[in-house]
Amino acid sequence: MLKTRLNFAIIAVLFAAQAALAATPAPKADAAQKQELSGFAAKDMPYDKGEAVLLTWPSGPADVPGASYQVLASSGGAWQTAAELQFPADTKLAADFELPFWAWDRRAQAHAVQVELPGLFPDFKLGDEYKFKVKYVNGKVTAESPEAQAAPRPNLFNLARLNNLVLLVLITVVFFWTVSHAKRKGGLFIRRIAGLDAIDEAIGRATEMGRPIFYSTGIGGMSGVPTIASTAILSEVAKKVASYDTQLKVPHYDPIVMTVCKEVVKQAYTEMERQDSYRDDTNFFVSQDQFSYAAAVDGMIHREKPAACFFIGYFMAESLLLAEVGATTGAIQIAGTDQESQLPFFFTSCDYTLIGEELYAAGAYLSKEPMIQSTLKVQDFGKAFVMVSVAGGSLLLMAGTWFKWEPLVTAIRQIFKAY
Amino acid sequence: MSETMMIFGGWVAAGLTIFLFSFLYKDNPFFKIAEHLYLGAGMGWVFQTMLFQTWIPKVWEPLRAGDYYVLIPSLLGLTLVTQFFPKISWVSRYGFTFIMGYGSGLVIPLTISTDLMKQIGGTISPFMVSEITRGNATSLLNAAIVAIGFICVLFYFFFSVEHKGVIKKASNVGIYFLMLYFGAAFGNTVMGRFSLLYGRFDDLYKYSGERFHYATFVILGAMVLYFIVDHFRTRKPAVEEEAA
Amino acid sequence: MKNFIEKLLKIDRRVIFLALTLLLVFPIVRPLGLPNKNIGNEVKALYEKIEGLPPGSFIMMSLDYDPATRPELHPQAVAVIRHAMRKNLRVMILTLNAGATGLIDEIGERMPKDIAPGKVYGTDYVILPYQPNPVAVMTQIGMDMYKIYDKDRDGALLKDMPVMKGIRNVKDMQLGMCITGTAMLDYWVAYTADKFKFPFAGGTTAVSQMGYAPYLQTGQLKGLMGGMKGAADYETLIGVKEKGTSGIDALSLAHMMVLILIVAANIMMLWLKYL
Amino acid sequence: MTLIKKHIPLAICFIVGLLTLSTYYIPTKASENYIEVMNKWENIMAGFAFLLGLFSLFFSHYNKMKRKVDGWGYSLFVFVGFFAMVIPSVLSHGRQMVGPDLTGLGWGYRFLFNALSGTMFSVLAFYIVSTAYRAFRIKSAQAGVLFVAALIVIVGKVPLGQMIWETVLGWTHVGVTDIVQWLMDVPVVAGKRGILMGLAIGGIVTALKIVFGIERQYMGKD
Repeated sequence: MLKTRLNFAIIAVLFAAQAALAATPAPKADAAQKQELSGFAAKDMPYDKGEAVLLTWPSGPADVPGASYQVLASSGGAWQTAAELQFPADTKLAADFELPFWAWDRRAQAHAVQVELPGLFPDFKLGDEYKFKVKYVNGKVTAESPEAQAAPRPNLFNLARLNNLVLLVLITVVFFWTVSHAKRKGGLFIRRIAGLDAIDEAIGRATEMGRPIFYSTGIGGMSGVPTIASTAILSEVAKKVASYDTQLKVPHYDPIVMTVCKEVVKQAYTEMERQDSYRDDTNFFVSQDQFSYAAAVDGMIHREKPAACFFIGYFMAESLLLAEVGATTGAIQIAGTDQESQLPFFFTSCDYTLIGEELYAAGAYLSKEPMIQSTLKVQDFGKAFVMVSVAGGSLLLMAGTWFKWEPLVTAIRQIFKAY
Repeated sequence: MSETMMIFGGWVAAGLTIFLFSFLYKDNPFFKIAEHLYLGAGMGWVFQTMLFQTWIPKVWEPLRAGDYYVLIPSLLGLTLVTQFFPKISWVSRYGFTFIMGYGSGLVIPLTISTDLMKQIGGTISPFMVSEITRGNATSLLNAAIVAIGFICVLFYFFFSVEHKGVIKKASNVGIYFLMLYFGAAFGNTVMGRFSLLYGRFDDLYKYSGERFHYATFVILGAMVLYFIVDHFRTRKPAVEEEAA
Repeated sequence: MKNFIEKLLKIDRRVIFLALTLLLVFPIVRPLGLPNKNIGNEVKALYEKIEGLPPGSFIMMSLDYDPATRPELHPQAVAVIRHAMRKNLRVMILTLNAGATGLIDEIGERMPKDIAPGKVYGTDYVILPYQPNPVAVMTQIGMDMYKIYDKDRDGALLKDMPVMKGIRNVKDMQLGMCITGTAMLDYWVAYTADKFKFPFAGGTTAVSQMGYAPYLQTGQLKGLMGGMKGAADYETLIGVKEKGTSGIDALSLAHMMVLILIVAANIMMLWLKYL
Repeated sequence: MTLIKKHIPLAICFIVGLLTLSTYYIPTKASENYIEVMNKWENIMAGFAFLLGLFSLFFSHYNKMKRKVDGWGYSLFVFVGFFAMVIPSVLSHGRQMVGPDLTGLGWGYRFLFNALSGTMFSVLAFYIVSTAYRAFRIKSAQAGVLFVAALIVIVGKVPLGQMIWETVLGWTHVGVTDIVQWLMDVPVVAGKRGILMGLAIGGIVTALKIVFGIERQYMGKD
């Protein structure tokens, strides 16, 4: 729990920092000046590392096509400018800044120009003060603003990314809640997966036919979630097999997975009180070579014509080879993997396929493994959040545009945007 | 590079390609040799790339120039190797923690923005319409299909409630969207795999020419001969092994 | 009849392999020259994006594929580089996949020969060495790329090259591209394109093309080439027919074969079941 | 000893993770300097991580040869392949071309690695065809939908398919490429996006677990 608190403390500090830094481009007119261009202001560019200055001045009727502005900067010596600092008078407005409403006022009727100082002054040093002014040119009409001074400084929080941070905090809170709950007795609720019923049916059929059952955990190592889920399902299958007294064969790719599976199957037989019929050669090693493994398992399936094949775990290209042979020998096939690229093949040649997270869910349902359970719960929370956001967001957005509620539309669009 | 080496190369390339293809008939020693060569050559290639494009310019040369800072990441990197020696394998944790902590810290906010925020934003933004006209009716309909399909797929992968009533219906719709995606992916996969095969056949065709002294045909013939001999040598009466 | 169909359904797969071999070899020996007409929207979008860049614009190309996916991806890379050179853009080629360095050398070798004769290495294009740890490179290239890429492939100082004038990070570049058969494109989108608001496009194998549909819809990807068809489309657009286009004949025949086999097998199944 | 073996590494992971995470939200110069140093370090460290794969391949094949397990002779070819790349590379200093001439490394890449690596995965094309024939069964409405989508893509992506569609279904005035495009623009977006959400949140949770030291599989056994 200490870690939770520490995390909150850090986030709290971040929030405190950003509150102090929220920025608005506020042009402050200097009444003492006589020049035509009034309201020119320079200040530190918010949400950056401290190398840029933000210049603002009101936009107005003088911003006609053909007119242009030129921004000049000085570190005390000669005035400097650059190509991107000369621009048509109707461009570079506050509305052009890609910043959200909580960090920037895009509706301000003002020009806003961000000046990157290291580009202009090679000897730029953090903390130095710089002078700025802007010139207006329209044919023969020219005007100049008073000088304004500003020193760029580093900012502690990028307020524009607040939406991201809020979501992160939310996910973190839900995460710690689920972890602490998953470890309690009984764990979290996860619905039964329809695919698990298909397992009963397949084993029942194998018993009737008196043929063996093949179960492959794929080519993943023991650290992979699909393999962990697969061993949980293997345990369930082994229990059924033990009680029906059918034959189970588990060919292996990885020796470590094999050791774990031996324990799992033995445990299942013990639980069903059928230790006498447990055989140590149920799990056997085939080859640690992707295609040789597939070829050897193919050969076995072809010879022994099992009643049911299970391909559950981490599979790559060998999925094609395995599922095809089972289908031609007429076995009931149940597959499950989180490898998207292999799912189409399993789906077309197997009777039931556990798709991606469904495999995790089946594993979590059977094993009550707190780590898989908690991940699954956070994912569910995230999905609920996304569903509500999409449904609500699209309706509000449509209503907002339809009835021309500009602020609502802007707010919704900017909340679901990354900056 | 002399012409002889080119021709020899053609023979090697054609031979290895055919060895790997021979797996289609049956698992055999030639396939296994080529496969193991592939593992080794792949590692060898990466190793020499690392050596000449990373280790020498990024570690060796700076060290010689007196920049000893590169020692820190190099030593941390080298700790990873202690994993292979059980007694001191804990040292590798120091390297791993840096890699894992850094990778995890980087990925979290980026996933939130790229895969959560932007995807929600992308789903809802087409709904910004002020009127339904003939022009935007189709795009609006498509946007609605995307949004509804998206929500239904999420229902399919929602495990915290029993699938009954409306939720069951929604998740049933969701699975059809998944099927359309998998179907399209399947179609594209077919195209991808054929492209690769075409590439290999194209090469084999090149090596079957006179310039390479008909390498493809000769090796192909030799392989067929091998399989015939092998068939009679190891003839088993009862079980016919399934071609893998 | 039923017996026959059952046997036909369980036919030795080696017979099918042989049929496919013959079918694919045929168009290689005798090209059919089928026209590649309908061009994908995503390829067109990429083409127009590059077409619209003013001369001197800077394109970063991350070529992250190895020989395993060469027939699909190499023609894509060649076609885009050819186009960019023709439009007088500057191109920087890098890779985050160690297997790709040989293929990039091949491009480097072909550059003066037939891709872009008259273009000068170091002035119009540059090739960077392989770098490990993709996410570190992607993050750094958004801030100050010379901290990781201090030298080019041959050990020359990168910063001093004319091609790199005015380039410090991705903010100074006009387009980024990643051509890959792995998840590298996803990484580029998240770690560089989205984070630093860098216009990005991609080239992928056909296998993973569909998976990028969401990124295309949101505009996180400005364009996408998928597989050999994508390469052929791009070659058609720039009017240079190469390896991508020549494969389309073989693809056509093989596709039809797959289709006929699926339909025939399922009809036979139905026959067995109901007749 | 547990302090050095366990607590300090976990603390490093936590601190590095949190600092790296915060650089996304904190734009100061210090945060930028930190991430730049980390990028440089990780860049070099990851190069050494490659040694893990190399050594584990070497060890497993060396052990096979030492214990003379079934097929140990093939393991020899792993080393043959490795040195066939590395020795010429050392001789030519990692260059594939010297002037217009191919070096030994270039030769090895072009004729050895290229052929092997290209063929390994092209073999799958054969299996796709035989799976299509022997195992692709339209048993349910769902499989039917999958098949229809696959069929449209297979037909629509190649000129021959487009021609056949024109001839057979030309009267509908619906081009097959338009349907392929629609598939990719609409239902595929919905389907893939749904899968993406689970993956994304799963990824975030795993990363959080690593930062907070809950997931420590990468540390190996105590």
